[in-house]
This record gives sequence, C-alpha cells and structure tokens, in this order.
Amino acid sequence: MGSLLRSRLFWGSLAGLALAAAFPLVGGPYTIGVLIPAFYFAVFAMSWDLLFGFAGEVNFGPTFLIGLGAYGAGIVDARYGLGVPLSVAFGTALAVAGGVALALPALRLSGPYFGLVTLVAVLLLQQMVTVFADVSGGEIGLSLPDVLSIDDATNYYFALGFMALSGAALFALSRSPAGLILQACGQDPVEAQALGFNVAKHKLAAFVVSAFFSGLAGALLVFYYGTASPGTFIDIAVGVQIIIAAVLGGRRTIVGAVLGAVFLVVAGEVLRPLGQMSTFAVSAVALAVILLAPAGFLGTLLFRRGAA
Amino acid sequence: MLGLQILIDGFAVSALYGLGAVGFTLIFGVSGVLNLSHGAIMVTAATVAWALAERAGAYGGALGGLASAFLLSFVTYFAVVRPIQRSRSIPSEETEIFVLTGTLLWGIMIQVAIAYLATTSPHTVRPLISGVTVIGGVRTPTNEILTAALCWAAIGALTLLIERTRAGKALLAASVNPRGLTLLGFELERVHLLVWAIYGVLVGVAGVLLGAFLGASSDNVGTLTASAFSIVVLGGLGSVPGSLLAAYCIGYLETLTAYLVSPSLRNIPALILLVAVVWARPQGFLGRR
Amino acid sequence: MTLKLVDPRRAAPVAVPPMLEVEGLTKRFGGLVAVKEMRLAIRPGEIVGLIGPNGSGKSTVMKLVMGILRPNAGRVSVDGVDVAGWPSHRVARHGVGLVFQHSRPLHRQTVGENIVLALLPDSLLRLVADPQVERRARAIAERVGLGAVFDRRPATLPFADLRRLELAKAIARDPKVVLVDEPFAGLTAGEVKDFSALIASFRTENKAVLLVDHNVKGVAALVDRAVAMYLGAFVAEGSAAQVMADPTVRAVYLGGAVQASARREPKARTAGPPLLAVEGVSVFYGKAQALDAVDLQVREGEFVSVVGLNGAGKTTLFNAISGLVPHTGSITFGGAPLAGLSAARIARGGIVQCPETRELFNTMSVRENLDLGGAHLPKSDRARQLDWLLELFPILRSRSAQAAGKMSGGEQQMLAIARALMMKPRLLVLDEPTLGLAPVILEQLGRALEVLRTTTPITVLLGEQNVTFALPHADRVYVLEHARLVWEGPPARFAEEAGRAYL
Amino acid sequence: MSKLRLPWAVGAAVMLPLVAQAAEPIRIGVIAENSAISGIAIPNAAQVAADEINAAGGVDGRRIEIVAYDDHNSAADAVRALQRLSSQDKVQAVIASYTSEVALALEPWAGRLKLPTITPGAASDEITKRVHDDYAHLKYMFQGYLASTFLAQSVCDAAKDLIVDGPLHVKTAAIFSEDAAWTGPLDAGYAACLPKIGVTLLDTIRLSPDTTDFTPIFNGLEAKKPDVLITGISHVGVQPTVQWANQQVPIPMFGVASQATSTTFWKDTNGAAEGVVLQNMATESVPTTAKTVPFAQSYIKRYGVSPAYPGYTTYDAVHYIADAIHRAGSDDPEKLVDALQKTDWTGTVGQIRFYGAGDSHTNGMVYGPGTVSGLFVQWQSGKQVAVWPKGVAGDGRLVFPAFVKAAN
Repeated sequence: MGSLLRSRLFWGSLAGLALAAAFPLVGGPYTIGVLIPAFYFAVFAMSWDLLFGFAGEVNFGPTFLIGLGAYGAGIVDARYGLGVPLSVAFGTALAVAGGVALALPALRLSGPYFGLVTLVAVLLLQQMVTVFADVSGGEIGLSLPDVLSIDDATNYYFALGFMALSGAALFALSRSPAGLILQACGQDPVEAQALGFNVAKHKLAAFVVSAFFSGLAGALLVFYYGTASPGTFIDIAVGVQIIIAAVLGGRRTIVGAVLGAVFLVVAGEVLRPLGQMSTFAVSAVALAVILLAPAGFLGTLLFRRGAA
Repeated sequence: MLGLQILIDGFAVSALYGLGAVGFTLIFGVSGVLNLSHGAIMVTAATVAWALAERAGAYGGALGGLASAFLLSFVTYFAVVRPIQRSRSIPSEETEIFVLTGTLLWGIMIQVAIAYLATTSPHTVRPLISGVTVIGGVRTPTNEILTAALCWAAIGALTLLIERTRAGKALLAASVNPRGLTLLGFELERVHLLVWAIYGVLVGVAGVLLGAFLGASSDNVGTLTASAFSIVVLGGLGSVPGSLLAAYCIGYLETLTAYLVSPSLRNIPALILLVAVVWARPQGFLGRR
Repeated sequence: MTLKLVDPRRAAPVAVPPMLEVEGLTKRFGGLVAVKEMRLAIRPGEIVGLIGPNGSGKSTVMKLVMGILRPNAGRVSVDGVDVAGWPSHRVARHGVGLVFQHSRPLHRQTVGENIVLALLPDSLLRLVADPQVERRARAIAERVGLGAVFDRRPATLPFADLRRLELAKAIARDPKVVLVDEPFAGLTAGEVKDFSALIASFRTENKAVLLVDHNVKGVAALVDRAVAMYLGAFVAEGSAAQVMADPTVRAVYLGGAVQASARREPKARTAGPPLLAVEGVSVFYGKAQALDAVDLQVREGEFVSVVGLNGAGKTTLFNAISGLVPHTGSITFGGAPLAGLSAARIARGGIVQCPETRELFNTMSVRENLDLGGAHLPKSDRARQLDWLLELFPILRSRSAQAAGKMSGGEQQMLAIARALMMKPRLLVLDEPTLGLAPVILEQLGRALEVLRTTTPITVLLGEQNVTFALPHADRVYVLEHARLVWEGPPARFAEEAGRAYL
Repeated sequence: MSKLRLPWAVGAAVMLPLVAQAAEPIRIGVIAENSAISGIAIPNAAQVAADEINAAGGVDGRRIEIVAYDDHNSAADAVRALQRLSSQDKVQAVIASYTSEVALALEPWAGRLKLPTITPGAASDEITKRVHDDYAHLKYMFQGYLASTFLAQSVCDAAKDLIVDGPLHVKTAAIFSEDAAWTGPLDAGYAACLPKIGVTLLDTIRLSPDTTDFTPIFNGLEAKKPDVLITGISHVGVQPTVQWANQQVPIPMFGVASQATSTTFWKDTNGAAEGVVLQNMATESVPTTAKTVPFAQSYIKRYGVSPAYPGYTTYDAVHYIADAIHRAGSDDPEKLVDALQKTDWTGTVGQIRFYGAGDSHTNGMVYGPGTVSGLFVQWQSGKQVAVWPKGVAGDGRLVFPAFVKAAN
C-alpha cells in the first residue's frame, strides 16, 4: 500500500481523473461528446494490453470480443426488449464465451498463426452479421429501443466512471500476485511452468478477463450510440485503432492505453481541418512514435532508462 | 459447361491471388517481415496505372503503376521496416509486433492518401487487350486470359531468377540460413534490397493486373492484405510453391462457392478452411517448422 | 541399480531410497534418438554431476525430468512417484526445481518481486500480496547474496547476480530435487566459490541436486558422484576422479590417449610475420564475459589448434575474428585491422569460418551449397576449385544432387569444409569439426586435413575439444580455459605441460 | 506564412463589425462521406446553394452558413457529427448522408436532439416508415430523395415505355441488386411492379457490397437467359460495369446504379459504361425544370465535374430549408418541421413536396408526374443521354453496344 502512495503513476492517474472529472465545467458540449466514446475505447485498449503486454498474446481481433458484447447486448434488447442491464449482462457473457473460444487456439498456436486465427475470427463474425441480417440488422446496423441517457453530462460521467473502475481493476490485477504470474507466463512459458505455474490456466483467465471488459465496454457503448453496426464495432479498422492506441500509450502499462486512446480520438478532432488527411496525419504521428519512442507515452515516462 | 466455366474463372482469380501472395511470402522467408502495407501498395499500383493511362496510354500507365509499387516497396523498407529492425530500444522478441504495427500504419497512410487523391471509388485499368475469346463454349474476356498468362509469366520469371541466377540462389539460401550466407561473404543487406526490389515488381504487376481484371479501390486495401496473409499462412510461411498451392485452393473454393452456393457466401468456406488448417497443421501446406 | 562407486565420505546411508530415480529414459526426435535408455539416481542430500559434451543429450535428460519434454519411454520417479510425462508445472509442484542457465527475469519488476513470483501459489485468485511472502523473499535474497539489490531492477544487475536470482527462485520453491544447468558458466573464480557454497548448502537441507555440465572438472570439487553421457547414452559413473580416469570418457573428450609427439616438424614459415594477430580481445554476452583479453597469432601457412572444453570460449573467439560478435581489443589480418568491416566483408577478405553448427543450406542440394561458396570467384577458378574439392571429398561427388540436410553428420561436415574451401580462403577457421562424429568419419576427415596441409599453402586455425584430433596436424597449440588462453606451445610439449590439467 | 497572417488578421478585424451588424446567420449542417464521388457532391452543392442565396441577400436578411463534417460513411462518426452540429455549432437543420445505414442511425438522434435532418440520397423506405410509426419522436427526419419503392416504380414505368412496349419487347428480367438497407424495399417494389408491365421475373441476385469478382454472378444470371438485368446498385458500380463489358454479357443493364450518375463514371470504367441505362435525379444537359441546367453549370464551373445525384437534391434541400425558415418566421424546430412538411418548392429535380403523417411514407419525397418522377439516361460515347420521360428526353434513343443481344 505504501508503495502505491509513493507511486508517481498512482498520483498521476488520480490527477488525470480529477482533471477529466472537472472537464465538463470548462469543455464545450461537443468536446464532451468526443471524449465519451474515447473513454470506452480506452477500456478496449486496456483489455487488449492485458492480453498482449501481460499474457504475451498478440490478438489482432479485439473487435471479435467487442463485437460479441455489442451485438449480443444489442440483439437481445432489440428483439426481446430485455432492457439495458440484462442486455448488457447477456452481451458480456457472450463475449466471455468468445474469449474462451479464442483462448483455445492461443494455447496451441504461436506468433503469426494465432494472430491469423484472431483475424479470421473477426472476419467470420462480420460475415455472420451480414448473413444473419434478419436478426443482426446486417450491414444496415441495428437500432436499439433503449439508450443509456441522452444527457451528455450523464453519459460523460458514466463513461468516465466506467473507465476509471475498469482501469483500476485491470491495473490492480496486473500488479497483483496473479498479474505477476501472468506476466511470467507471457514472457517465458517454459520457465513459468518450471516454477510450477499452470500456464494454460493463467492464460485462459487472462482471456476471460480481457473478454469481460471488452464485452462489457462494447455492450455499454452500444447503448450510448443507440445503434450497432459492423463498421463501428467489428470492422478490422476498429481493432487496428485499438492496437495502435495501446502501443502508442505504452505496452504493459494498462493505464498508458487510456492516454493512447484519448490521444487518437482527440488528435482526430484537432486535425479535423485537414479533412480526409487527418487520418493520414494521425497515422503518421503514431508511426513516428513507434519508430522513435517505441515504449510509448507512458512507457517512455516511466521507464526512461531503456528498461523496456 | 458450368464445370469448365468454374475451371477457367477460378484459374485466373487464383493466379492473381498467387502472384499477390508470392511477393508477400518471399519477404517473410528472406527477412522475416510480414508487410501489412501489402494491399495498399497493390492498390497504389492499380490507381497510378489508371491515372496515367489517359495521358500515357495503357502500356505507359501499366509501367507507371509498376514503378510506383517498386518505389513504395523501397520506401516501406527504408522508412518503416529497417528503422524498426535496427532500433535499439525495441527488444528483439518484439520486433515482429512492431513491424506489423508499423507497416499497418504505413498502409493506412497510403490508403488515406489514395482516397484523398483519387476518391474511394474503384478504378479500372484499361485492359491491354479487350474483347472475348470462346474456350469450349465459355465466353472468356481475353483480358482474363492475359491476366492469368501474365501472372504465370511473372511467377515463371521469378522461378528462373531463383533457380538459375547466383543472386536468386543467394536469396533462397538467405531464407534457409542467413548466417551461413554471411559466412560465405554475402552481404545480407544486399540480399534484403534485392528481395524488396523483387517484391516491388511482383506486387506492382499484381496490382496493375488486379486493376485491369477486377478494378481496385482504396477500400479494398484491408481485404487484399488479409487475403495475402491468409494464403501465405495456409501455404506455409515463406514457401513460394506453398503459397501458389494455397492461392489455388482458396481461389477455387471461392469460385465454387460463388457458383454453386451463393456469391454472397463466397469468403466463408475459405475462412473456415483456413482456421481448420491452421489448427490441424499450423505450418501450412508446405511450410517447415 | 548399484552404487558401488560412491565416495564413502559423503554417502548417505544406503538404506535411504533415491529421491530422484531415472530408468530406461528414452527420447526420440523424429528419427533421431536423443536419449537412449538413460539411468540415474540421486539420494536426498547428494550432489550428482551429469556430464557430457555438446550434443550428448544431457540437457535433454534434464528437460525430460522437468517435464519440459515428454519422454517416449522410461520412468522418472521423484520421491517414489513416477512423474514421467507429467506437465512441467505438476512436476514442479511435486518438488522439482530447475535453475536455468540463461536467466530471463521480469524486467519491469524488482529483484524482490521476481523472488516473490517464485513463492506464489499457482492460484488465479491471489490478488493481494501476503506480507509473509515478502519477508520470505527477503530472507532468500539475503541467503543468495542479493539482499543489497532487493529493490533494484534486474537490468541493472551484474551477470553473477542474475544467476543468483535464478538460484533464489529455485530455492523459493523449496524443491526436493534441484536441477542446475551449467552452474558456473560465465562466472569468475570468486563467484564460482560463492556459488559452490550455495549449492553445497542444499546438501544439509537433504535436497537431491543434479548439476549438468560439459565436463567433470568444473563440478569435480562439488559433486559426490558424476555420471557421464555420450551420444544419448550412459557411459560411466563414479567419483569425479574415477569418471575423469574412465577410458571411455577420456576417449570421448580427448579422442583416445593423448599422443605425446606431433608427427611433423614445425615448418620454417612459422617464423614469419603473423597473418592473423589477435590482441587483447574480450567479448561480453550481455553481462557474461565469454572471452578475456586473448592474444593469439597465426602465421602464413601455419596450422594452429586452439583446444579447450565446450564453453571455454573457442567459438566466441572465432566469431570475434569473423566479425560476428562485437568485441574490444584489436584483430588484424595481413597487417590491416578488421575493425568496422562487416562479417561478409571479412569472409570475402580471406578469413573463412567453417562453424561448429555447420550452417549449411539444408533444403538446397550439395552442389548448390558448393556453388554458393564459390559465388565470389571468377568462373574458371570456380570450376577448378570445385573439381579439386570433389577429388578431396569424393563422397560429395556422388551426393551432388542430394539435399544437404538429408545427409549424415559426417557428410555434412565434409560439405561444410568443402563449401568453406570453395572460397579459396587465406585463413580457414575450423570450429569443432569432430563434434558428434563417429571414429571412422574422424579418420577420413583427418586424412583430408592432412592432404590439405601438405598439398596447399593454406593457413588453418582449428578449434577442438578432441585433442587427439587437434594435435597431429598442428604446428602450434593454444589451450583456452574459462575465456582465457592458459597455455601455448608446440604439440610435442602438450601432454607433459597441459595434458593432465586438461580434463 | 507569417507575413500573410497580419493583413489577414487586420482584414478580419475590419470585417467583424460588418458581420456583427447583420442578423444572426442561418446555419445548416452537412454530413457526408467526402472521399466518395457521390458523397463530396453534398457539401459542394450545399455551398453553391448557400452562396446563391447569400448573393441574393440571404433569407430575411440572414446569411446562410454551411458547416460540413466528413463521416467517412461511418454511422458512429455521423452520430458524433450530428451531436456536434446540435450542441456546438447550433445549426437550424442538417443535410446528412446518402447511405441508408447512416441515415437510420442518425434518425433517433435527430429525434432526441430535435434537429430537423434531411437525407439527400438515402433511399430506404424504413426511414419514413419509422417516422410514420413513431411520429412524435421522429418527425424531425425527412427523406429528400425518392424512397426505394418509388425508385422501383420509376424503373418499371420507364421500362414499360422504353423496353417493353419499345422495340426490344422485353419479356423476362432478373434483378441484380446489392445487399443493403435501401434495396430491400427496392427489390420488393421490382417484384411487385414488373409483372404488372408484363415482365416475368426469373431470378433475384442480392450480392454482397464487398464483392469484387462479379464473373460468377453474371455467368449465373446469363444461364437463366433473362432479357434484361434490372439493377439496384450503389456501393458497387464501377467493378460490375467493367466486368459486364469485359465479359461481354449479352444482357442490357437497366435500373438504379448510383455510381453511374456521376460524370466521372465514364473515366473510372474506361468507357465500359457504354449502353448502361440508369435512373438519375437530374443531369446537366436535361432541363427537368428551369433550375436544373443553371445549377449544374455553376457547379461544374466551380468544381470541374458535374454534380452526382445527391448534389441536385442537396442544392434543393438548402433552398427549401431556407424557404421553410422564411415561412416559419422562426428557428424553432417544431415550427420548422411544420413548415418543411408544407414544402412545395420547384427544385432542380422537379416539384418537391413531402407525404404527410397519414401516409406510410411520412416526410418522404412525393413521387409521380407533376412532382418528382426521376429521369432515365443512357451512357452513350462518354455522355449521359436522356431517354425518359419523353417530355424531357426529346429525341434521345436507346443504343446498346454490339455484344448486347437485345440490340438486334
């Protein structure tokens, strides 16, 4: 506990959170609207970082889990009118099941092979949504009868609170004894096994936790937008953004992913005058960060002496 | 009749898939790089060929497309891949994910630039030969035959290069054992340059042919990269014959599905096959472990 | 099994059953038999050395015991329970610990946290740190000598401390059986003493300890018994002295009795200026020192052998010469410094290395391998050189179209040498050409080297563990031990001055 | 750069009081996919209309300002843009998207934010049906384009005159449409109206919008031997047309093909468009109304290309929004919606009116002679030649390339 109070990261995060909480007092309604999805996005990126940075699994398909959560929740709400809480619970459960399904090949395959399976999982999910358009709304998207709230401030604090709680949970997990074991499993499975850790069990758990937060955030985001479409929740481009956010913020930091996600969304807004070229500029900045400061924002701040 | 039609159509599509994937697998075999800007470079070749064709004619356009892919291939290597490989602050076990992320971002930049300069609407390169040829009662665009022939000519040229020239042998040797090649006095750096040059030509030809055969848009970038990636993994990472075999498997599977089941389900069986093969035989058809 | 050869000073009472007992252990990789009917037993409180040269299968045995590999047959019983084929983590939970040679600690965690990791139960639900654990970790750190660096990150530690950390992790698990892979590799003499003391302390805790090493000498002072392996099978067992004296073991390491005199007189040319001059060269792998201020010369036309056991630093020395590893000190070739040249440039300049690992292009044919070797020669030279080499190694002519990887080990070695010779080297660097080869092949290889030496003006730098093979050809011999050159002289004086100390 | 900045700043300072003296401007938001040919026509045409109105003194002395956002054809981006237009830019009305998926995603938000929103190109009947079903909440959404059902009807009407009663005597047809929100009702409309004009429907192909290789589809259709392919494509266009021509599919293409409405289509397809017959809202050479050609010409003068179909409807929308604000005499969204519903405006595409709350196409553009009936053109030698309705087509006649069987 003492180390927590002495940690720069802890106080920095707290300060960031306080700033974010005070932001609606100064920020315009639009900037608030921009930040709301950014907060959910940050949870996606943090969940991805748990898998990549700690369990050592390169998941090219974060949107497989997110999409299951989002569509799971959206479909039961739109078709059976379950209401927000039950639908979110259902979507999250579906995502967790998807996480387990994804963990099975992960335990067998390595490197690019597992990466490809995750990519294919996304493509298959996208195809399923298109093929079963009667249920899913297909490419057209699914409109929901319910939304979380139409009030920006409510949505903002809900999203901020959700992100803070998820971040705290994921961060605490990563620093806990179980997180230490997970990191050992990700870095050197052979040595971790020789120390008596059941690598399969810990990796499976990491997939479940990552899927839980991805799915939950996906389900909540669906109820913020009030619609679900493959382009918003499943498309590979969305997954790419999440990976870039996590790498930009700093791998293996969990909290860095928040910085990366907020940076991507805010930079996209700031560069909007560039029109279509704003995506170009954001990608170029991200590429430059990867080339020049591969530890990412937070990684560079925290581990300046190259102890990556 | 239907059988022959499937045979012909599948052949051309598969040849195009194969050509696109061969360059991709060659780069991986020799330098261990999975280049995720692959699709973007292909579409650049097609778009440049289309844009130049008006002023420079069909051949001039095709050459221009080829040159643009060649150039971009080197830019990809010098500006993205090599700095990551040489970076001291990237731990060696993470080079792979950094190369993947870096080339992905680079691909997005190219894609956005194409959309900005030439819109997202697909463009078709003027075919070198128009008209149709009837093969056994099946009316086939002559351009389709030409596409298949050019693909195989390019693959044949590559085979000759690898099998018959010293530089080609060195390339092959580098994919088997780069250290051994260094010990024999070959500069690996030059071998890498050579392989990126070959890649540039292959991907350029594939892009221009794709533009003439099916048309290409900046929206296709992701699909093209994903399909090359899948074919290469299916065939066995780094194996050129494996990639060709896989390209034909996927090409025919898709064509069969499109003809016999439904065009809208075209991709699904191939995806399932891919998952099954990766699960049962992760090294792919002809891959080494 | 019988334990006749136990050192009576340290032997535990015979009534105590073995803590670790290995019987009939067999492991095949495809067609290759890596371990064949291996047997081994260690009682509580006993330290046993498992020795064998590179490729003898000793590391495979260790991995089979740990469960990292699954055996094809045989029994591994730990404390009376057969754990053969169990997954690694269950074997570990059952009481087996492994000290890895190359440490890979968690870099973002402190030394303390790394030790804490080893103390944790295999539980998903352990979310809050137990203060008890922290206290134990600190005690273990003190015991292995890491107390002062408890809160530092591994990246800032010297090499020896990283090894201590590995040991600390093994201690933390409190295993009944401890396996230690190359306990002293890369350590200084002082550090070796510390480590020996730490490992010896396991004896009082009644742990069964297995030290895996290249040679008996390194572990002789520490072990109660040694077991020698060769080509995947049991060779000898007994006290360290007995194993060292065992004729089979001596044959394995030295290639038979050390010949007291070289068959040939030193050439007149040995007096000329050095073709290759190595001065004060040191090499570090990370924090481990692999070569310590080595000075060595090779003159034009000379045949120089560097002998030393596996791990002494021969390969590192050759790689430094070939420009494959960064080093300090200076290396000049034909009077010109090699610093700054690429490895390929050095090879084209005339220093051609035929490495221990051979580095053949396995999927390509014999002929293609040879052609690549001659790629930098003018066409006519290439044809001539090829003809000459096919005469020197006739077997390669008949195998011309075969894939290099499909040939036997001896044939591959000949191909590797021929491929290096295709480059028309001024200096041929031959690293461990005899590794894992049958005696009949050694004879052929020896004849070929003899032909080479007598019919061409070639200069050779040979690295060998097999003294019998290395000496007859040599004009001069260096002995490399623990990263340092310890002896230099003509082969005739080797047996008397360095031979005894060698094994 | 810095040298330029100073005079600019001074200029702005001088201008400021002038602007401030004028009445509060009318702000109209525009959301579109800027990298698509059809998409970019929306902000461009809106700007043309706004400049025209401003040059003529504005609306009751108020200038019109266009605030444009690129949605990359993503529902999420569009929703975000709509929120920004409402909360930060405080626009009075929005013209948004030519994609039904996006328009449908915006619809509930238009209701929640009480922001009158007009789509100038999304055709799904679902848009207006939802307004009808939940009028109180969704009445802010307008469809400033023909609904799919009406598009289908106009295709049947034109087909009857041009290819059934005409010299071709078409008896059978197959539907070739993409799998998207707007083609559901379109296909249903085709299936309902084709038999009424004496054409038997042999097959319906709904292709994935991701399709790049159309060969199997054309071959499959050809095996069924229909006399005509009735199209319903928007996301695809260049690729099927080029492959149709390269493969020399002997069946004419007739129907809705949105990409083909742009004049750049000829170059994008390298002339493969020759002989394609398509529905268009208006075209630069045909005076559908007196306003059509002048608008098209000023657009071409400004942007170098002719406006794609949503360009015409967007231009009209800016005008009738301005008209509605003038009639409402207020920016209040309720009053503006009322005024918009009473629209009766002569635009570039015809006489524009909206169906009332009682009709199932509530707030949808009225289709039919005397209102908006669409226009049929055929690509001939690089030009769109009007062929239907007779009144505007003049002597335009169908000419098919040699490989099309129907030509003989």
